[in-house]
Amino acid sequence: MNKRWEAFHDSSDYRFTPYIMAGDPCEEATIELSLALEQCGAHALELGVPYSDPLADGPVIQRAGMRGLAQNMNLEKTVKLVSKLRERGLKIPVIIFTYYNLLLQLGENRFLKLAEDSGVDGVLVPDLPYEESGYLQKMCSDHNLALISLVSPTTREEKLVRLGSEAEGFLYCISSLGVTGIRNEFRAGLDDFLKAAKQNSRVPVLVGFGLSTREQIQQFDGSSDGFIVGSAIVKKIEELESDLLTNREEAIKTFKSYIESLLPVYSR
Amino acid sequence: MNKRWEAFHDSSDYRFTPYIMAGDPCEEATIELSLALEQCGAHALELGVPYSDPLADGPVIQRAGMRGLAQNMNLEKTVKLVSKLRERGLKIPVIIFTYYNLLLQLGENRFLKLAEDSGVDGVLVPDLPYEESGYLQKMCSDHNLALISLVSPTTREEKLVRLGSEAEGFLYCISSLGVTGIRNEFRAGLDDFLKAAKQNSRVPVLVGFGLSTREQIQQFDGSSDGFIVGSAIVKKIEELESDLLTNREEAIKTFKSYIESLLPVYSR
Amino acid sequence: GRYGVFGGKYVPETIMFALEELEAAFDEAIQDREFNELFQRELAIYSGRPTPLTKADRLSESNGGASIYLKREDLNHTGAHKINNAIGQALLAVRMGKKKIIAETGAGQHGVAAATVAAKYGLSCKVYMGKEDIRRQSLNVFRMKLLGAEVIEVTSGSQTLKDATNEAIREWVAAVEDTFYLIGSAVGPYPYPKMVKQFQQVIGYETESQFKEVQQGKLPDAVVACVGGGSNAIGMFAPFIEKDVPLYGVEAAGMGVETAQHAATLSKGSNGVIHGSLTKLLQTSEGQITEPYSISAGLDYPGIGPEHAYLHETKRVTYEAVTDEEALHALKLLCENEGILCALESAHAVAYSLKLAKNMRKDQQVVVCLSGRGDKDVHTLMDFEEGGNKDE
Amino acid sequence: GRYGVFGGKYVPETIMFALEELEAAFDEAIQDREFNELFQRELAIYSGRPTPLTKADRLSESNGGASIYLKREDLNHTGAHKINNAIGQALLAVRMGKKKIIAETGAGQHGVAAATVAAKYGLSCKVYMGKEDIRRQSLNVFRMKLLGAEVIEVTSGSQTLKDATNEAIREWVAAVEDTFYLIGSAVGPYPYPKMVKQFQQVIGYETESQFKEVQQGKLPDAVVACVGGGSNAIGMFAPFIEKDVPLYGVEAAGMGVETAQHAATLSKGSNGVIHGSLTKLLQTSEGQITEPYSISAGLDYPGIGPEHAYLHETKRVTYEAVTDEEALHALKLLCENEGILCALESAHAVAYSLKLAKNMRKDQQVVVCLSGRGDKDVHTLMDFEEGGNKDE
Repeated sequence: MNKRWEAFHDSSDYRFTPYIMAGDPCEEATIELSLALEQCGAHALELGVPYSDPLADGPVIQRAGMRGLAQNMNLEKTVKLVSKLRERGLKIPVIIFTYYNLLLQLGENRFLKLAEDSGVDGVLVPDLPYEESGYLQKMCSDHNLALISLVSPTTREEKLVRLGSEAEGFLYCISSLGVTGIRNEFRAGLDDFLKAAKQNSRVPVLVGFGLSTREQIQQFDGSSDGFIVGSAIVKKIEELESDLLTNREEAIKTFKSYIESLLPVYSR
Repeated sequence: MNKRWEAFHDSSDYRFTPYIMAGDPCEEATIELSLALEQCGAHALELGVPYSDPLADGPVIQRAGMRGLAQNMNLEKTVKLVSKLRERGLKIPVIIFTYYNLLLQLGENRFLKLAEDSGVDGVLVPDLPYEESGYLQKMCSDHNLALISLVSPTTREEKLVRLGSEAEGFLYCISSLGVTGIRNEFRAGLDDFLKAAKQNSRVPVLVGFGLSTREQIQQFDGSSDGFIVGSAIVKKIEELESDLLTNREEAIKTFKSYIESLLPVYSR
Repeated sequence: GRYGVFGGKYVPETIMFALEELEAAFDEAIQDREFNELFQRELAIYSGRPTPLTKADRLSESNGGASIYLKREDLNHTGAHKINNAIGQALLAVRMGKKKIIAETGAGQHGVAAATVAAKYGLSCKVYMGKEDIRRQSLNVFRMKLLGAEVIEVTSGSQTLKDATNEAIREWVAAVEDTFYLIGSAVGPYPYPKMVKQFQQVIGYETESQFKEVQQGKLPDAVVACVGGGSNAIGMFAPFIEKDVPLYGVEAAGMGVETAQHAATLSKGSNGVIHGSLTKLLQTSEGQITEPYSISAGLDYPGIGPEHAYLHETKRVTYEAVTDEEALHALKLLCENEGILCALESAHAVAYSLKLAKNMRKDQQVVVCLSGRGDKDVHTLMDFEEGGNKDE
Repeated sequence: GRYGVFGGKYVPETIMFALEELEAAFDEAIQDREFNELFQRELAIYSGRPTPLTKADRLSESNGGASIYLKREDLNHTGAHKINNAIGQALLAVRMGKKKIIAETGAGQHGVAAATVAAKYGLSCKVYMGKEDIRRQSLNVFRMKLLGAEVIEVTSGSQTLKDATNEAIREWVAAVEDTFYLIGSAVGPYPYPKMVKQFQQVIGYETESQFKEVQQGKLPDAVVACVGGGSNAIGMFAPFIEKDVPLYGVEAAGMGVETAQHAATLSKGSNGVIHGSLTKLLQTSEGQITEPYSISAGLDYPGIGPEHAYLHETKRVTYEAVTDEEALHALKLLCENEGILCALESAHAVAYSLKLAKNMRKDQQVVVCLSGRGDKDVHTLMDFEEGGNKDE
């Protein structure tokens, strides 16, 4: 476990982990958005990799992926982007969010080496469930990377127990069925699920999928150790697209005030 | 056998029997064309009745039928037209050429009575072969009408013998397979067929289907007792349509000279 | 050659010998075990017979009353019962040494069946089709050409099936010496109605034995089939005519039998001659044959097979008429409840069987002949839904 | 869950439990004699099985070499082998108490099959279809709606089959608790490839026994099937894999495997994950899945069933690619010589079997799986003939 994860684990805040898409709308914007997020109090960062077939993602992140693809962003460049983030002073853990096919094509070993060298802290593969992840799990430990596990309200109890006891970095609790995206309501029984996850997890439990307002976020404080916001932030980036390309300073300022409006008051 | 048929039978000419469509292009034209044909030497006249489904006729006579239908010509009116022809002095036998369905709808008995009363001499039903004509045959004799029989090169010999021995008016020999219409060539073996027909017929043998030039007509003199011309004449009437409606005298003149150009020199 | 007063051979003398030759060849062929076995084998390994008898559980339940069984002629090769007859006549043509066939077609279904068997048995094929129908049914025209047939445009009369048939007969008269005329329905001069019945009766005989198998040897309480020319119906009825089974033929009432837009030959027609046969037909009082109308291209024929005229007159079969609207409604119900898109023709039979079943007991059974599949009708259905014209 | 390295369950955690539940229910069902009998009965009385094995006499003769036999999946209800699998999965859904099914579709064939079984078994049905495909296949869209299905327009990605499948999976992830995902080919996460093979192997087993019956107990000298996702091929190959019978899978070479316009996944693809399964697929060096091309809508899939990837790697099956042009030529030959208009997909298998047969002895036999009928392709064929665009 590296220092960045230690700091993440040791924090007593309600941990904020934003998701943004690499290369959306351009590489430099991704760097500045990442730094802005850290300045706004992010405890870790998920960096998505553009993919032609993102079957766990909703329309907002699909569109972000299309923008990233248009920039020729790919897995290798995303990993290398992390070393630039480190050069620019980013201190929080960075998790690469990539579909498995991209990993396979780059080569798992090549990816792991590159990731370790670039200051990546973890990897999250939404279409690589526990049952298929044995090899990658082992290789990640060898390279000081956390393979982030996801659990869902549909995950069976015995599996939840096992995932919790083996989890690295944080345990990603999917708040609702379906793909990523903004939601107005959450399912009944979600609290029980989060409670069970917390009980069984050796790492912080973060809730994600569908959170888009301060009110929604605050409702999970107590039942979880942190939260992930993806689509809401990516949607804001989409709104700011042209400014992020041509008038970046202004855009980053707007972005930061949006992030501040989103976060629970006490987590800043 | 009435007087008109007697004259027809007694003639030593190569007998000319034209076909025209009743009501084409109008009733008065039909009357004047009939009289003109007699003046040109016709020995008998076939008067067609317009029908929606003339399956023994080629395109020329189909079109004439459409024109007749547009004039609301029908079987009953065609028969009554014959009494007008008689009033206007027509002396030659008149044969009503009608599809069987028209007869059925008017009623066979009603038709026969009307035909007899109107000075009709015969009836030809192209879709009523010998095998189906027993009743009509009997009724025709009762009403002094000749039911004209057709024989074809495909008619079996024993049937030819029977048809010839029972024939009334004349025996219609189909020169070629297919529907009515102008032809450039006739089938091989046609002479043998005509010879057989002549040998077996108790009435004059007329050849028809496809004759359109003087040369064609002359070629059958000797092997037959007369000839029928339909499509060629009907086509000429089609050409003269507008004149026949508006400038009839001129049109009839042209028509007569066409007929004269068609006939064998010696038959006039 | 007669069914009561109906039937006969009202054709030009030129083709009389061909009808005699055909009748002799046909009578001889059906006495020949080898020919019959060949025919049955071709039906089985080429067209996929026997077609199943499917119980329409959900449709019956939602309708109430008797259970409805569907005889699945839609599962034949080329999608309808037409192929049974086309195979039979083509085998007969081959047996007679004919190398050329001609056929008439309306919407193109029989044309496709004829072109199909011509390709299979190596015969040349000319299909006569009205200009108007060629325009409306360009897909079927293309299919016939793919199959190697020549499609002859008929510009006479109203340029539809009636005229295409006239033209095919004209061509037959001209080429009768080496040409086999493959008629598509139980119409035309004798022996065609007899022959078509013979080749289609496999529908009825299969149905009888399949029904007896699932119903412990009992016979259906009613048998229903649509009637245009009437080939699927006569084939379906064949084994039941002599038995105590109520039979129903369903004609197309189009916009309603009280309008001029229908094809209800038996309900509204009178005796007359069409295409070589004395039968009932739609005509004016003067005997001009009128153009029928139905949303279903296979039912808008102004005549009907002469045996149906006879079965109607003797009241052995009850003939009813069903409107476009009723047929469309039945088509949708069958689709939604059974997952079967039937031909618009067959939908008329389905519509009437629903009415019939409703007034029967739950332990009774109605068998309907599903004469064909509805893929060919999807354009028509779409246009109808959109309230558009019937032409594309 | 593996075929060598291929297969697996590369899906979000949310649906892992559903795959386990499905596998358990499936394994239990296929051990249950009643379920199997029900499945076989539905295939027989609803879809018309067994489909015949037709000897293509004239085609074989004009081609020379070995005789060609056609397994007639085109005679199934809805016109292709797709219904076998749809019936099987729908019966399983009913057994599992699911009331909703979802399905993906490209040209609409599987969508129609899914909508059909949904109607038949009283299930609600949503079909995911790319916006581009909806535009191109309006007739099939209309048919699905007639059958009571809801057609969901997919506007993501390239708006075709690949994206429709992504979207169906997304919907499944959201509605997994009460929804059965009815996959249309031998692809997707385990147990789908196993399940689809199980429901399609009736093709191969029927073929084996029909062939043995006409050939005195011998096995075919070659068996050929087209491969898109590969369900008809895996079903056809099933009984022969363990026997000494040469097997050939035929992919779509489109404009040629040397161009970018093809769907030859095994010839030109590399290992990767698509729609939940590790297999061969067409992709960039960076792992972006590319859009394949074939004139046949059922073959232009960038992946392939994982068992085919395995059979390819172990060389048990020989996979070859056939171009648009070769397929069209074979389609026409089959039409003209046998009166059978096959699907463009199947035409690829026919094209390769002609090449193969030519180099075999006259006393040898090649069996081809005719996976579907070509009625659906007539528009495409017309446009191709006219040199027009592929879209309308």
